Amino acid sequence: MTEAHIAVGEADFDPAAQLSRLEALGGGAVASFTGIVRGGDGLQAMRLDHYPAMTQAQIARIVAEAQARWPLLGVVVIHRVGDLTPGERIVFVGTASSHRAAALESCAFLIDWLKTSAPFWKKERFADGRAEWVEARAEDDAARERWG
Amino acid sequence: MTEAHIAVGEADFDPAAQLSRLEALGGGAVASFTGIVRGGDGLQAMRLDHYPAMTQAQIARIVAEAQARWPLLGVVVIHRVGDLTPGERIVFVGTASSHRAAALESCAFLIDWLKTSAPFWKKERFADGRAEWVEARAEDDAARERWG
Amino acid sequence: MVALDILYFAWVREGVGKDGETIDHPGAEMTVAELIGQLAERGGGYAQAFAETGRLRAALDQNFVSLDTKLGEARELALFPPVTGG
Amino acid sequence: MVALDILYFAWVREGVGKDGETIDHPGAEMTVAELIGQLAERGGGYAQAFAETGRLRAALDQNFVSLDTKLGEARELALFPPVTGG
Repeated sequence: MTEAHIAVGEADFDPAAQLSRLEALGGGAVASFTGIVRGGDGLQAMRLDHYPAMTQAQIARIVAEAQARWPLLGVVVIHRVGDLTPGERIVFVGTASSHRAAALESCAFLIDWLKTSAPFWKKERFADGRAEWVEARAEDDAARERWG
Repeated sequence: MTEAHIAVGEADFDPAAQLSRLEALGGGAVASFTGIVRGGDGLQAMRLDHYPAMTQAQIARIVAEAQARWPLLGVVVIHRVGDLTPGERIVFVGTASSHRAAALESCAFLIDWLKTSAPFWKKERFADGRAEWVEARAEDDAARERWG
Repeated sequence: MVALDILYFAWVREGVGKDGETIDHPGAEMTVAELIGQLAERGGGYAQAFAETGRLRAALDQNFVSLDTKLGEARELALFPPVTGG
Repeated sequence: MVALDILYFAWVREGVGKDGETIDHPGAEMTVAELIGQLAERGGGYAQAFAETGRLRAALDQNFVSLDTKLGEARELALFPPVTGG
């Protein structure tokens, strides 16, 4: 039985609380990935659009796939939407297992999947007034391909 | 320039504080692994022996290798020694980068290395009075081999 | 008459100028690409948003599909650019 | 006379019954394995701790080395089981 926590919303989250929850499951191995809005290039803000009815169902499906592939005790996936500024957290993936490799690999699998296959779209707004939708990157698709 | 924090000692640590430090570096990608003493099989306590003069130098060397292999903004390696009970944290590896894959891979690289090549030895004490040194596992060596 | 809800996201939404709309279902045999062609013929923002089908992705009833997929019995079609989450 | 510090860890330390000791350096040409053989000949805890060289690992001046490595100019030899950290 794997504990799974999935959240998609505008609210910020506390990675520490998520890690504590995963550590308490007794597996011995906890891996995490946190994505944060990067500044630079004059980026002032970012807006995350998503497809709500699809997002939740798709994340639940990929979490179930991770649970089938690796012996996991707990999975946490949090993805924010709405307006974000540099330094703010966007995404968190945390996994707990009795096996180090299972925790690490499933964490990488889930974040690669979120980057390439979850229905989120980023729009960046710059100091000079430009506002552009982020283009999908081939290297992200390559990262996903390795999971078959 | 990479920020590196290495600590080997008896004191517990706070993964949340380490994650905050890594998140603040502005890279956008933070990965972490936390190892916790597993209970079960009647395990009551564990003692971690190490070779102090060698441990610090070897960890510094492997952190430098990770910095050379991946574009990292920050690395944290913490390894506890002494007496530990189930549920207590043993080890923490955290990495920050501008690249998701760099953060995830370097984190896996460092924990695989700590498991196979850092001079630490675990002795487990059980409820029935047995006390046994943990045997090295072939799968750990295999995990390290993949980093070449 | 059966209806089909169409949803637009990201720059597709901005081009079309609305979040979505409901149309009469054009029939199970029509492909997503064919329907995109019909939408583009409306001109204006539609023509602009649907000019390059290579930049478009689609989901039918909340599952990703290729553009040559037939609409079938689907009740919800979403059109959007490649995703850029995480 | 040049000295060589020998350090023992984990069950090697428990077998030998001490953390370490200092001996007269046996010469640059002697290998780690040959020195282990000499220690084993002392009998008792030494014989037990050094019975199976396949289970032993070594470091010279804080660098891992194979057992067929010559002592050379090293000043510190550590003998221990395969590591089990993390």
